[in-house]
Amino acid sequence: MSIKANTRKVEGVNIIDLSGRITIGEGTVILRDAVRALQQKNERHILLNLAEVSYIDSSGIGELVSSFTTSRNQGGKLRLLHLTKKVHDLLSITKLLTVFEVFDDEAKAIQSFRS
Amino acid sequence: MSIKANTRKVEGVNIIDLSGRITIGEGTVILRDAVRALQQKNERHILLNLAEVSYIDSSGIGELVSSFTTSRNQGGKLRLLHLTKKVHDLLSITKLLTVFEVFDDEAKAIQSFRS
Amino acid sequence: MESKESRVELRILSSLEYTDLVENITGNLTLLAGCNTDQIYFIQMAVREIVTNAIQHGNRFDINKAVSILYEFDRGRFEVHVWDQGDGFDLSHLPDPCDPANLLKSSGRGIFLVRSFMDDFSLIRIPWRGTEVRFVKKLAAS
Amino acid sequence: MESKESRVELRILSSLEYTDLVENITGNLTLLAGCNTDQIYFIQMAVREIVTNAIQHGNRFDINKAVSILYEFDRGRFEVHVWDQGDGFDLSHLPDPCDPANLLKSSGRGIFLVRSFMDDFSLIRIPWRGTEVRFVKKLAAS
Ligand SMILES: Nc1ncnc2c1ncn2[C@@H]1O[C@H](COP(=O)(O)OP(=O)(O)O)[C@@H](O)[C@H]1O
Ligand SMILES: Nc1ncnc2c1ncn2[C@@H]1O[C@H](COP(=O)(O)OP(=O)(O)O)[C@@H](O)[C@H]1O
Repeated sequence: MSIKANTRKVEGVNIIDLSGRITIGEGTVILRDAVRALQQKNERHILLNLAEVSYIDSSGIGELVSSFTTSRNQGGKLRLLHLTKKVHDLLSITKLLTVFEVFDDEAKAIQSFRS
Repeated sequence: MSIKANTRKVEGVNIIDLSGRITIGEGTVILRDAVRALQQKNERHILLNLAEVSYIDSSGIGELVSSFTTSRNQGGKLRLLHLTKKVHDLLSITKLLTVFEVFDDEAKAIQSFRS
Repeated sequence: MESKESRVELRILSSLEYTDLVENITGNLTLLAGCNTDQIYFIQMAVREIVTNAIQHGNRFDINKAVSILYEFDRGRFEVHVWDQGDGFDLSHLPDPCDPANLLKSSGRGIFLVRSFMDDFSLIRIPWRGTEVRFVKKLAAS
Repeated sequence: MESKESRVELRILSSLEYTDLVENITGNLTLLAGCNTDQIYFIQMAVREIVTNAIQHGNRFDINKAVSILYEFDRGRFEVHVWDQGDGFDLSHLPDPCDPANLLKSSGRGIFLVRSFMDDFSLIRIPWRGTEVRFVKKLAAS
Protein backbone atom coordinates (compact mmCIF):
# COMPACT_ATOMS: atom_id res chain seq x y z
CA MET A 1 0.00 0.00 0.00
CA SER A 2 2.81 2.38 0.72
CA ILE A 3 5.34 4.36 -1.23
CA LYS A 4 8.66 3.74 -2.96
CA ALA A 5 11.29 6.33 -3.83
CA ASN A 6 14.14 5.68 -6.26
CA THR A 7 16.70 8.33 -7.03
CA ARG A 8 18.59 8.60 -10.31
CA LYS A 9 20.75 11.39 -11.72
CA VAL A 10 20.32 12.65 -15.27
CA GLU A 11 22.48 15.47 -16.58
CA GLY A 12 23.08 16.92 -13.14
CA VAL A 13 19.43 16.70 -12.09
CA ASN A 14 18.39 14.31 -9.32
CA ILE A 15 15.14 12.65 -10.24
CA ILE A 16 13.23 10.93 -7.45
CA ASP A 17 10.77 8.47 -8.97
CA LEU A 18 7.96 8.06 -6.46
CA SER A 19 5.39 5.33 -6.66
CA GLY A 20 2.49 4.41 -4.44
CA ARG A 21 0.69 6.42 -1.82
CA ILE A 22 2.10 9.53 -0.17
CA THR A 23 0.11 9.55 3.04
CA ILE A 24 0.63 10.44 6.68
CA GLY A 25 3.22 8.26 8.39
CA GLU A 26 5.48 6.04 6.34
CA GLY A 27 4.54 7.63 3.02
CA THR A 28 5.61 11.14 3.93
CA VAL A 29 8.69 9.92 5.82
CA ILE A 30 10.04 8.10 2.76
CA LEU A 31 9.57 11.19 0.62
CA ARG A 32 11.24 13.41 3.22
CA ASP A 33 14.18 11.03 3.65
CA ALA A 34 14.79 10.81 -0.10
CA VAL A 35 14.79 14.59 -0.43
CA ARG A 36 16.97 15.10 2.67
CA ALA A 37 19.50 12.54 1.50
CA LEU A 38 20.05 14.67 -1.60
CA GLN A 39 20.07 17.95 0.30
CA GLN A 40 22.72 16.60 2.67
CA LYS A 41 24.92 15.81 -0.31
CA ASN A 42 24.37 19.41 -1.38
CA GLU A 43 22.49 18.34 -4.46
CA ARG A 44 20.41 21.35 -5.41
CA HIS A 45 18.47 20.25 -8.46
CA ILE A 46 15.66 17.93 -7.51
CA LEU A 47 12.84 16.71 -9.73
CA LEU A 48 10.05 14.70 -8.13
CA ASN A 49 8.47 12.31 -10.63
CA LEU A 50 4.92 11.71 -9.42
CA ALA A 51 3.76 9.64 -12.41
CA GLU A 52 3.21 6.53 -10.33
CA VAL A 53 1.74 8.23 -7.27
CA SER A 54 -1.75 6.80 -6.97
CA TYR A 55 -2.87 8.77 -3.96
CA ILE A 56 -1.76 11.71 -1.88
CA ASP A 57 -3.38 13.02 1.28
CA SER A 58 -3.14 16.43 2.92
CA SER A 59 -0.03 15.36 4.83
CA GLY A 60 1.56 14.24 1.58
CA ILE A 61 0.77 17.59 0.02
CA GLY A 62 2.29 19.25 3.08
CA GLU A 63 5.41 17.16 2.63
CA LEU A 64 5.74 18.29 -0.99
CA VAL A 65 5.54 21.87 0.24
CA SER A 66 8.17 21.30 2.99
CA SER A 67 10.50 19.67 0.50
CA PHE A 68 10.05 22.66 -1.73
CA THR A 69 10.74 25.22 0.98
CA THR A 70 13.74 23.45 2.55
CA SER A 71 15.16 23.14 -0.93
CA ARG A 72 14.59 26.79 -1.67
CA ASN A 73 16.06 27.84 1.68
CA GLN A 74 19.28 26.06 0.67
CA GLY A 75 19.33 27.89 -2.60
CA GLY A 76 18.18 24.83 -4.49
CA LYS A 77 15.30 24.08 -6.84
CA LEU A 78 12.66 21.41 -6.45
CA ARG A 79 10.25 20.83 -9.32
CA LEU A 80 7.49 18.36 -10.14
CA LEU A 81 7.11 16.00 -13.08
CA HIS A 82 4.13 14.03 -14.40
CA LEU A 83 1.21 14.84 -12.13
CA THR A 84 -1.65 12.38 -12.31
CA LYS A 85 -5.08 13.93 -12.67
CA LYS A 86 -5.84 13.39 -8.99
CA VAL A 87 -2.63 15.02 -7.80
CA HIS A 88 -3.04 17.84 -10.29
CA ASP A 89 -6.55 18.56 -9.08
CA LEU A 90 -5.45 18.59 -5.44
CA LEU A 91 -2.57 20.99 -6.13
CA SER A 92 -4.90 23.13 -8.17
CA ILE A 93 -7.61 23.42 -5.56
CA THR A 94 -5.03 24.20 -2.85
CA LYS A 95 -3.51 26.89 -5.10
CA LEU A 96 -0.15 25.11 -5.05
CA LEU A 97 0.13 25.12 -8.83
CA THR A 98 1.08 28.76 -8.31
CA VAL A 99 3.98 27.60 -6.12
CA PHE A 100 5.39 24.56 -7.90
CA GLU A 101 6.92 24.44 -11.32
CA VAL A 102 5.33 21.46 -12.98
CA PHE A 103 6.42 19.56 -16.09
CA ASP A 104 4.89 16.90 -18.32
CA ASP A 105 8.09 16.09 -20.14
CA GLU A 106 11.22 14.81 -18.45
CA ALA A 107 13.66 16.28 -20.96
CA LYS A 108 12.08 19.71 -20.70
CA ALA A 109 12.06 19.47 -16.93
CA ILE A 110 15.78 18.64 -16.88
CA GLN A 111 16.49 21.47 -19.27
CA SER A 112 14.63 23.92 -17.02
CA PHE A 113 17.27 23.55 -14.30
CA ARG A 114 19.97 24.91 -16.65
CA SER A 115 18.58 28.40 -16.90
CA MET B 1 -19.89 -12.48 -5.01
CA SER B 2 -22.82 -14.79 -5.40
CA ILE B 3 -23.60 -18.03 -7.14
CA LYS B 4 -24.44 -19.16 -10.67
CA ALA B 5 -26.19 -22.39 -11.63
CA ASN B 6 -26.23 -23.76 -15.17
CA THR B 7 -28.03 -26.97 -16.01
CA ARG B 8 -27.03 -29.31 -18.82
CA LYS B 9 -28.16 -32.84 -19.64
CA VAL B 10 -25.65 -35.58 -20.44
CA GLU B 11 -26.85 -39.11 -21.18
CA GLY B 12 -30.01 -38.70 -19.14
CA VAL B 13 -28.28 -37.12 -16.18
CA ASN B 14 -28.95 -33.49 -15.29
CA ILE B 15 -25.75 -31.79 -14.31
CA ILE B 16 -26.01 -28.49 -12.45
CA ASP B 17 -22.72 -26.63 -12.72
CA LEU B 18 -22.51 -24.35 -9.73
CA SER B 19 -20.01 -21.58 -9.40
CA GLY B 20 -19.41 -18.99 -6.72
CA ARG B 21 -20.54 -18.89 -3.13
CA ILE B 22 -23.38 -20.97 -1.72
CA THR B 23 -24.31 -18.88 1.29
CA ILE B 24 -27.44 -17.90 3.18
CA GLY B 25 -29.84 -15.85 1.10
CA GLU B 26 -29.39 -15.60 -2.63
CA GLY B 27 -26.81 -18.37 -2.81
CA THR B 28 -29.00 -21.08 -1.34
CA VAL B 29 -32.09 -19.84 -3.18
CA ILE B 30 -30.42 -20.21 -6.56
CA LEU B 31 -29.33 -23.75 -5.74
CA ARG B 32 -32.80 -24.65 -4.49
CA ASP B 33 -34.51 -23.18 -7.55
CA ALA B 34 -32.22 -25.03 -9.95
CA VAL B 35 -32.90 -28.35 -8.20
CA ARG B 36 -36.65 -27.72 -7.95
CA ALA B 37 -36.90 -26.80 -11.61
CA LEU B 38 -35.60 -30.28 -12.44
CA GLN B 39 -37.73 -32.03 -9.86
CA GLN B 40 -40.84 -30.35 -11.22
CA LYS B 41 -40.02 -31.73 -14.66
CA ASN B 42 -39.76 -35.10 -12.96
CA GLU B 43 -36.07 -35.33 -13.70
CA ARG B 44 -34.72 -37.82 -11.19
CA HIS B 45 -31.01 -37.98 -11.90
CA ILE B 46 -29.25 -34.90 -10.63
CA LEU B 47 -25.53 -34.36 -10.38
CA LEU B 48 -24.29 -31.20 -8.65
CA ASN B 49 -20.93 -30.12 -9.98
CA LEU B 50 -19.27 -28.14 -7.19
CA ALA B 51 -15.89 -27.69 -8.91
CA GLU B 52 -16.27 -23.91 -9.07
CA VAL B 53 -17.82 -23.42 -5.66
CA SER B 54 -15.37 -21.24 -3.80
CA TYR B 55 -17.21 -21.08 -0.51
CA ILE B 56 -20.11 -22.71 1.25
CA ASP B 57 -21.55 -21.81 4.63
CA SER B 58 -23.69 -23.86 7.02
CA SER B 59 -26.86 -22.76 5.22
CA GLY B 60 -25.36 -23.86 1.93
CA ILE B 61 -24.53 -27.23 3.41
CA GLY B 62 -28.09 -27.41 4.71
CA GLU B 63 -29.37 -26.67 1.22
CA LEU B 64 -27.31 -29.51 -0.24
CA VAL B 65 -28.90 -31.80 2.35
CA SER B 66 -32.44 -30.57 1.57
CA SER B 67 -31.86 -31.02 -2.12
CA PHE B 68 -30.70 -34.55 -1.41
CA THR B 69 -33.70 -35.45 0.75
CA THR B 70 -36.37 -33.89 -1.48
CA SER B 71 -34.80 -35.75 -4.36
CA ARG B 72 -34.78 -39.03 -2.49
CA ASN B 73 -38.36 -38.53 -1.32
CA GLN B 74 -39.38 -38.35 -4.96
CA GLY B 75 -37.54 -41.56 -5.70
CA GLY B 76 -34.71 -39.68 -7.37
CA LYS B 77 -30.97 -39.57 -6.90
CA LEU B 78 -28.82 -36.52 -6.22
CA ARG B 79 -25.05 -36.92 -6.24
CA LEU B 80 -22.05 -34.63 -5.98
CA LEU B 81 -19.16 -34.08 -8.36
CA HIS B 82 -15.78 -32.40 -7.92
CA LEU B 83 -15.61 -31.21 -4.34
CA THR B 84 -13.00 -28.59 -3.67
CA LYS B 85 -10.82 -29.26 -0.66
CA LYS B 86 -12.75 -26.74 1.42
CA VAL B 87 -16.14 -28.25 0.62
CA HIS B 88 -14.78 -31.75 1.08
CA ASP B 89 -13.45 -30.89 4.53
CA LEU B 90 -16.76 -29.33 5.58
CA LEU B 91 -18.77 -32.35 4.44
CA SER B 92 -16.28 -34.61 6.14
CA ILE B 93 -16.39 -32.85 9.49
CA THR B 94 -20.20 -32.75 9.43
CA LYS B 95 -20.26 -36.50 8.62
CA LEU B 96 -22.11 -35.80 5.38
CA LEU B 97 -19.65 -37.78 3.30
CA THR B 98 -21.51 -40.77 4.74
CA VAL B 99 -24.72 -39.40 3.20
CA PHE B 100 -23.70 -38.14 -0.21
CA GLU B 101 -22.27 -40.14 -3.05
CA VAL B 102 -19.34 -38.13 -4.27
CA PHE B 103 -17.41 -38.40 -7.56
CA ASP B 104 -14.21 -36.95 -8.94
CA ASP B 105 -14.86 -37.97 -12.51
CA GLU B 106 -17.85 -36.81 -14.52
CA ALA B 107 -18.05 -39.91 -16.75
CA LYS B 108 -18.01 -42.22 -13.76
CA ALA B 109 -20.58 -40.09 -11.99
CA ILE B 110 -22.90 -40.27 -15.01
CA GLN B 111 -22.36 -43.99 -15.26
CA SER B 112 -23.29 -44.44 -11.59
CA PHE B 113 -26.88 -43.39 -12.26
CA ARG B 114 -27.35 -46.36 -14.64
CA SER B 115 -27.05 -49.02 -11.99
CA MET C 1 1.84 -4.06 13.64
CA GLU C 2 3.63 -4.87 16.87
CA SER C 3 2.52 -7.46 19.37
CA LYS C 4 0.42 -5.00 21.36
CA GLU C 5 -3.29 -5.56 21.16
CA SER C 6 -5.48 -4.11 18.46
CA ARG C 7 -9.18 -3.52 18.91
CA VAL C 8 -11.89 -2.67 16.39
CA GLU C 9 -15.61 -2.56 17.01
CA LEU C 10 -18.29 -2.72 14.36
CA ARG C 11 -22.03 -2.26 14.64
CA ILE C 12 -24.53 -3.21 11.96
CA LEU C 13 -28.29 -3.41 11.64
CA SER C 14 -30.04 -6.78 11.59
CA SER C 15 -30.02 -7.46 7.90
CA LEU C 16 -28.18 -10.12 5.95
CA GLU C 17 -27.12 -7.43 3.47
CA TYR C 18 -24.25 -6.68 5.83
CA THR C 19 -22.76 -10.16 5.98
CA ASP C 20 -20.48 -9.68 2.96
CA LEU C 21 -19.31 -6.39 4.41
CA VAL C 22 -18.57 -8.03 7.75
CA GLU C 23 -16.68 -10.77 5.93
CA ASN C 24 -14.57 -8.19 4.10
CA ILE C 25 -13.81 -6.29 7.26
CA THR C 26 -12.93 -9.51 9.02
CA GLY C 27 -10.61 -10.31 6.15
CA ASN C 28 -8.89 -6.95 6.46
CA LEU C 29 -8.42 -7.40 10.19
CA THR C 30 -7.08 -10.94 9.95
CA LEU C 31 -4.51 -9.66 7.47
CA LEU C 32 -3.60 -6.88 9.87
CA ALA C 33 -3.19 -9.54 12.56
CA GLY C 34 -0.80 -11.47 10.32
CA CYS C 35 -3.04 -14.54 9.94
CA ASN C 36 -2.24 -17.11 7.28
CA THR C 37 -4.66 -18.12 4.52
CA ASP C 38 -6.20 -20.98 6.47
CA GLN C 39 -6.65 -18.92 9.59
CA ILE C 40 -8.28 -16.15 7.56
CA TYR C 41 -10.71 -18.62 6.02
CA PHE C 42 -11.69 -20.16 9.35
CA ILE C 43 -12.05 -16.86 11.16
CA GLN C 44 -14.09 -15.34 8.32
CA MET C 45 -16.34 -18.37 8.34
CA ALA C 46 -16.78 -18.29 12.11
CA VAL C 47 -17.65 -14.59 12.13
CA ARG C 48 -20.07 -15.07 9.24
CA GLU C 49 -21.89 -17.93 10.96
CA ILE C 50 -22.16 -16.20 14.32
CA VAL C 51 -23.19 -12.86 12.86
CA THR C 52 -25.78 -14.58 10.69
CA ASN C 53 -27.15 -16.27 13.80
CA ALA C 54 -27.24 -12.96 15.66
CA ILE C 55 -29.22 -11.33 12.84
CA GLN C 56 -31.47 -14.30 12.24
CA HIS C 57 -32.04 -16.09 15.55
CA GLY C 58 -31.02 -13.37 17.99
CA ASN C 59 -32.58 -10.21 16.56
CA ARG C 60 -35.01 -12.04 14.25
CA PHE C 61 -34.26 -9.63 11.43
CA ASP C 62 -35.61 -6.71 13.47
CA ILE C 63 -33.98 -3.77 11.71
CA ASN C 64 -34.25 -1.71 14.90
CA LYS C 65 -31.93 -4.08 16.70
CA ALA C 66 -28.18 -3.94 16.28
CA VAL C 67 -25.46 -6.55 16.11
CA SER C 68 -22.10 -5.49 17.54
CA ILE C 69 -18.85 -7.18 16.74
CA LEU C 70 -15.67 -6.57 18.72
CA TYR C 71 -12.37 -7.78 17.31
CA GLU C 72 -9.37 -7.99 19.63
CA PHE C 73 -6.13 -9.36 18.34
CA ASP C 74 -2.41 -9.45 18.56
CA ARG C 75 0.19 -11.71 16.96
CA GLY C 76 -0.82 -14.58 19.24
CA ARG C 77 -4.60 -14.66 19.04
CA PHE C 78 -7.66 -13.38 17.22
CA GLU C 79 -10.66 -12.93 19.47
CA VAL C 80 -14.18 -12.01 18.42
CA HIS C 81 -17.23 -11.02 20.46
CA VAL C 82 -20.66 -10.79 18.86
CA TRP C 83 -23.62 -9.24 20.66
CA ASP C 84 -27.24 -9.32 19.64
CA GLN C 85 -30.35 -8.01 21.41
CA GLY C 86 -32.19 -11.30 21.53
CA ASP C 87 -33.08 -13.77 24.27
CA GLY C 88 -30.17 -16.09 23.74
CA PHE C 89 -30.23 -19.87 23.89
CA ASP C 90 -28.74 -22.75 25.76
CA LEU C 91 -25.62 -24.21 24.21
CA SER C 92 -26.01 -27.44 26.16
CA HIS C 93 -29.38 -28.09 24.55
CA LEU C 94 -28.16 -27.84 20.97
CA PRO C 95 -28.65 -31.10 19.09
CA ASP C 96 -25.48 -32.71 17.72
CA PRO C 97 -25.67 -32.31 13.92
CA CYS C 98 -23.45 -35.37 13.46
CA ASP C 99 -25.85 -37.65 15.30
CA PRO C 100 -27.31 -40.03 12.69
CA ALA C 101 -30.79 -38.87 13.67
CA ASN C 102 -29.85 -35.29 12.68
CA LEU C 103 -27.69 -35.90 9.65
CA LEU C 104 -30.49 -35.13 7.21
CA LYS C 105 -31.61 -31.93 8.90
CA SER C 106 -31.27 -28.85 6.77
CA SER C 107 -29.92 -26.65 9.58
CA GLY C 108 -28.11 -26.72 12.88
CA ARG C 109 -24.49 -26.94 11.71
CA GLY C 110 -23.29 -23.35 12.19
CA ILE C 111 -22.19 -23.42 15.79
CA PHE C 112 -20.82 -26.92 15.38
CA LEU C 113 -18.53 -25.68 12.60
CA VAL C 114 -17.42 -22.65 14.55
CA ARG C 115 -16.59 -24.79 17.57
CA SER C 116 -14.68 -27.19 15.34
CA PHE C 117 -12.49 -24.50 13.85
CA MET C 118 -12.04 -22.09 16.74
CA ASP C 119 -9.99 -22.71 19.87
CA ASP C 120 -12.45 -21.39 22.36
CA PHE C 121 -16.18 -20.71 22.26
CA SER C 122 -18.53 -19.37 24.87
CA LEU C 123 -21.93 -17.82 25.18
CA ILE C 124 -23.16 -15.38 27.80
CA ARG C 125 -26.71 -14.18 28.27
CA ILE C 126 -26.77 -10.61 29.48
CA PRO C 127 -30.12 -10.10 31.25
CA TRP C 128 -32.36 -7.49 29.55
CA ARG C 129 -29.61 -6.72 27.09
CA GLY C 130 -29.06 -9.72 24.88
CA THR C 131 -26.57 -12.40 24.08
CA GLU C 132 -22.82 -12.40 23.67
CA VAL C 133 -20.98 -15.08 21.75
CA ARG C 134 -17.20 -15.07 22.08
CA PHE C 135 -14.60 -17.14 20.30
CA VAL C 136 -10.85 -17.19 19.89
CA LYS C 137 -8.48 -18.46 17.26
CA LYS C 138 -4.97 -18.99 18.52
CA LEU C 139 -2.35 -17.87 16.04
CA ALA C 140 0.86 -19.82 16.19
CA ALA C 141 3.68 -17.41 16.96
CA SER C 142 5.28 -17.65 13.53
CA MET D 1 -29.71 -2.73 -1.59
CA GLU D 2 -32.97 -0.75 -1.64
CA SER D 3 -33.29 2.94 -1.00
CA LYS D 4 -33.90 2.43 2.72
CA GLU D 5 -31.14 3.66 4.95
CA SER D 6 -28.13 1.59 5.90
CA ARG D 7 -26.11 2.22 9.02
CA VAL D 8 -22.75 0.89 10.09
CA GLU D 9 -20.70 2.00 13.07
CA LEU D 10 -17.01 1.42 13.55
CA ARG D 11 -14.80 2.08 16.53
CA ILE D 12 -11.01 2.09 16.48
CA LEU D 13 -8.21 2.99 18.85
CA SER D 14 -6.21 6.16 18.35
CA SER D 15 -3.46 4.84 16.16
CA LEU D 16 -2.69 5.60 12.53
CA GLU D 17 -2.29 1.88 11.92
CA TYR D 18 -6.06 1.76 11.46
CA THR D 19 -6.33 4.35 8.72
CA ASP D 20 -5.85 1.88 5.88
CA LEU D 21 -8.45 -0.38 7.44
CA VAL D 22 -10.89 2.50 7.74
CA GLU D 23 -10.23 3.37 4.12
CA ASN D 24 -10.97 -0.19 3.04
CA ILE D 25 -14.17 -0.33 5.04
CA THR D 26 -15.21 3.02 3.66
CA GLY D 27 -14.55 1.66 0.19
CA ASN D 28 -16.74 -1.36 0.85
CA LEU D 29 -19.56 0.80 2.16
CA THR D 30 -19.44 3.28 -0.70
CA LEU D 31 -19.73 0.35 -3.10
CA LEU D 32 -22.69 -0.95 -1.13
CA ALA D 33 -24.21 2.54 -1.43
CA GLY D 34 -23.79 2.42 -5.20
CA CYS D 35 -21.29 5.29 -5.39
CA ASN D 36 -19.33 5.87 -8.59
CA THR D 37 -15.53 5.87 -8.77
CA ASP D 38 -15.17 9.61 -8.17
CA GLN D 39 -17.56 9.60 -5.24
CA ILE D 40 -15.70 6.67 -3.70
CA TYR D 41 -12.40 8.51 -4.02
CA PHE D 42 -13.72 11.72 -2.48
CA ILE D 43 -15.53 9.98 0.37
CA GLN D 44 -12.53 7.77 1.16
CA MET D 45 -10.31 10.82 1.22
CA ALA D 46 -12.69 12.78 3.44
CA VAL D 47 -13.01 9.95 5.94
CA ARG D 48 -9.24 9.43 5.96
CA GLU D 49 -8.55 13.12 6.63
CA ILE D 50 -11.13 13.47 9.38
CA VAL D 51 -10.22 10.19 11.08
CA THR D 52 -6.55 11.13 10.94
CA ASN D 53 -7.41 14.45 12.60
CA ALA D 54 -9.45 12.68 15.28
CA ILE D 55 -6.53 10.36 16.09
CA GLN D 56 -3.89 13.06 15.86
CA HIS D 57 -5.40 16.36 17.00
CA GLY D 58 -8.46 15.09 18.88
CA ASN D 59 -7.16 12.13 20.87
CA ARG D 60 -3.46 13.04 20.50
CA PHE D 61 -2.58 9.44 19.77
CA ASP D 62 -3.80 8.37 23.24
CA ILE D 63 -4.37 4.67 22.70
CA ASN D 64 -6.91 4.66 25.54
CA LYS D 65 -9.17 6.98 23.60
CA ALA D 66 -11.42 5.77 20.83
CA VAL D 67 -12.50 7.17 17.49
CA SER D 68 -16.02 6.23 16.40
CA ILE D 69 -17.22 6.45 12.86
CA LEU D 70 -20.88 6.21 11.92
CA TYR D 71 -21.81 5.70 8.28
CA GLU D 72 -25.42 6.32 7.22
CA PHE D 73 -26.33 6.04 3.61
CA ASP D 74 -28.97 5.34 1.05
CA ARG D 75 -29.04 5.78 -2.70
CA GLY D 76 -29.29 9.55 -2.34
CA ARG D 77 -26.61 10.42 0.19
CA PHE D 78 -23.58 9.16 2.07
CA GLU D 79 -23.25 10.64 5.52
CA VAL D 80 -20.37 10.18 7.95
CA HIS D 81 -20.00 11.14 11.61
CA VAL D 82 -16.63 10.95 13.33
CA TRP D 83 -16.27 11.29 17.10
CA ASP D 84 -13.12 11.70 19.09
CA GLN D 85 -12.61 12.25 22.81
CA GLY D 86 -10.65 15.46 22.51
CA ASP D 87 -11.38 19.11 23.23
CA GLY D 88 -12.41 20.08 19.73
CA PHE D 89 -11.57 23.28 17.94
CA ASP D 90 -13.19 26.27 16.36
CA LEU D 91 -13.85 25.96 12.65
CA SER D 92 -14.19 29.72 12.27
CA HIS D 93 -10.63 30.22 13.51
CA LEU D 94 -8.98 27.91 11.00
CA PRO D 95 -6.55 29.75 8.73
CA ASP D 96 -7.32 29.63 5.02
CA PRO D 97 -4.62 27.42 3.46
CA CYS D 98 -5.05 29.20 0.13
CA ASP D 99 -4.19 32.58 1.57
CA PRO D 100 -0.81 33.57 0.09
CA ALA D 101 0.56 33.92 3.64
CA ASN D 102 -0.24 30.25 4.29
CA LEU D 103 0.58 28.71 0.94
CA LEU D 104 3.99 27.47 2.08
CA LYS D 105 2.79 25.96 5.34
CA SER D 106 3.31 22.25 5.62
CA SER D 107 -0.09 21.54 7.18
CA GLY D 108 -3.62 22.85 7.49
CA ARG D 109 -5.14 21.56 4.25
CA GLY D 110 -7.16 18.55 5.47
CA ILE D 111 -10.41 20.19 6.47
CA PHE D 112 -10.21 22.55 3.52
CA LEU D 113 -10.08 19.57 1.14
CA VAL D 114 -12.93 17.79 2.88
CA ARG D 115 -15.10 20.90 2.71
CA SER D 116 -14.22 21.30 -0.96
CA PHE D 117 -15.29 17.80 -1.86
CA MET D 118 -18.22 17.17 0.47
CA ASP D 119 -21.64 18.78 0.28
CA ASP D 120 -22.04 19.54 3.92
CA PHE D 121 -19.65 19.82 6.82
CA SER D 122 -20.21 20.60 10.46
CA LEU D 123 -18.52 20.29 13.80
CA ILE D 124 -20.11 19.90 17.19
CA ARG D 125 -18.36 20.00 20.53
CA ILE D 126 -20.03 17.67 22.99
CA PRO D 127 -19.16 18.93 26.48
CA TRP D 128 -17.12 16.43 28.54
CA ARG D 129 -17.37 13.89 25.77
CA GLY D 130 -15.46 15.13 22.77
CA THR D 131 -15.94 16.34 19.26
CA GLU D 132 -18.18 15.24 16.42
CA VAL D 133 -17.42 16.04 12.81
CA ARG D 134 -20.17 15.29 10.34
CA PHE D 135 -20.17 15.48 6.57
CA VAL D 136 -22.39 14.42 3.71
CA LYS D 137 -21.82 13.58 0.09
CA LYS D 138 -24.94 13.81 -2.03
CA LEU D 139 -25.23 10.99 -4.51
CA ALA D 140 -27.01 11.93 -7.72
CA ALA D 141 -30.02 9.64 -8.10
CA SER D 142 -28.55 7.76 -11.06
N1 LIG E 1 -27.68 -15.52 18.54
C1 LIG E 1 -28.60 -16.46 18.78
N2 LIG E 1 -29.71 -16.15 19.48
C2 LIG E 1 -30.65 -17.09 19.74
N3 LIG E 1 -30.55 -18.36 19.34
C3 LIG E 1 -29.47 -18.74 18.63
C4 LIG E 1 -28.44 -17.81 18.32
N4 LIG E 1 -27.50 -18.46 17.63
C5 LIG E 1 -27.92 -19.74 17.51
N5 LIG E 1 -29.11 -19.91 18.11
C6 LIG E 1 -29.87 -21.16 18.22
O1 LIG E 1 -28.99 -22.23 18.04
C7 LIG E 1 -29.43 -23.03 16.95
C8 LIG E 1 -28.26 -23.63 16.21
O2 LIG E 1 -27.54 -22.63 15.51
P1 LIG E 1 -26.56 -23.05 14.35
O3 LIG E 1 -25.74 -24.17 14.83
O4 LIG E 1 -25.87 -21.85 13.88
O5 LIG E 1 -27.50 -23.63 13.21
P2 LIG E 1 -28.68 -22.92 12.37
O6 LIG E 1 -28.44 -21.46 12.41
O7 LIG E 1 -28.54 -23.54 11.03
O8 LIG E 1 -29.96 -23.33 13.07
C9 LIG E 1 -30.30 -22.13 16.11
O9 LIG E 1 -31.24 -22.83 15.37
C10 LIG E 1 -30.95 -21.26 17.17
O10 LIG E 1 -32.04 -21.93 17.74
N1 LIG F 1 -10.58 16.34 15.71
C1 LIG F 1 -9.90 17.48 16.00
N2 LIG F 1 -9.72 17.86 17.30
C2 LIG F 1 -9.04 18.97 17.60
N3 LIG F 1 -8.52 19.80 16.69
C3 LIG F 1 -8.65 19.48 15.39
C4 LIG F 1 -9.35 18.31 14.99
N4 LIG F 1 -9.35 18.27 13.63
C5 LIG F 1 -8.66 19.36 13.23
N5 LIG F 1 -8.25 20.10 14.28
C6 LIG F 1 -7.51 21.38 14.24
O1 LIG F 1 -7.71 21.95 12.98
C7 LIG F 1 -6.45 22.17 12.33
C8 LIG F 1 -6.58 22.00 10.83
O2 LIG F 1 -6.81 20.64 10.50
P1 LIG F 1 -6.54 20.18 9.02
O3 LIG F 1 -7.17 21.14 8.10
O4 LIG F 1 -6.99 18.76 8.90
O5 LIG F 1 -4.98 20.28 8.82
P2 LIG F 1 -3.78 19.55 9.58
O6 LIG F 1 -4.32 18.30 10.16
O7 LIG F 1 -2.77 19.34 8.52
O8 LIG F 1 -3.32 20.53 10.63
C9 LIG F 1 -5.50 21.20 13.00
O9 LIG F 1 -4.17 21.63 12.91
C10 LIG F 1 -6.02 21.18 14.41
O10 LIG F 1 -5.53 22.29 15.14
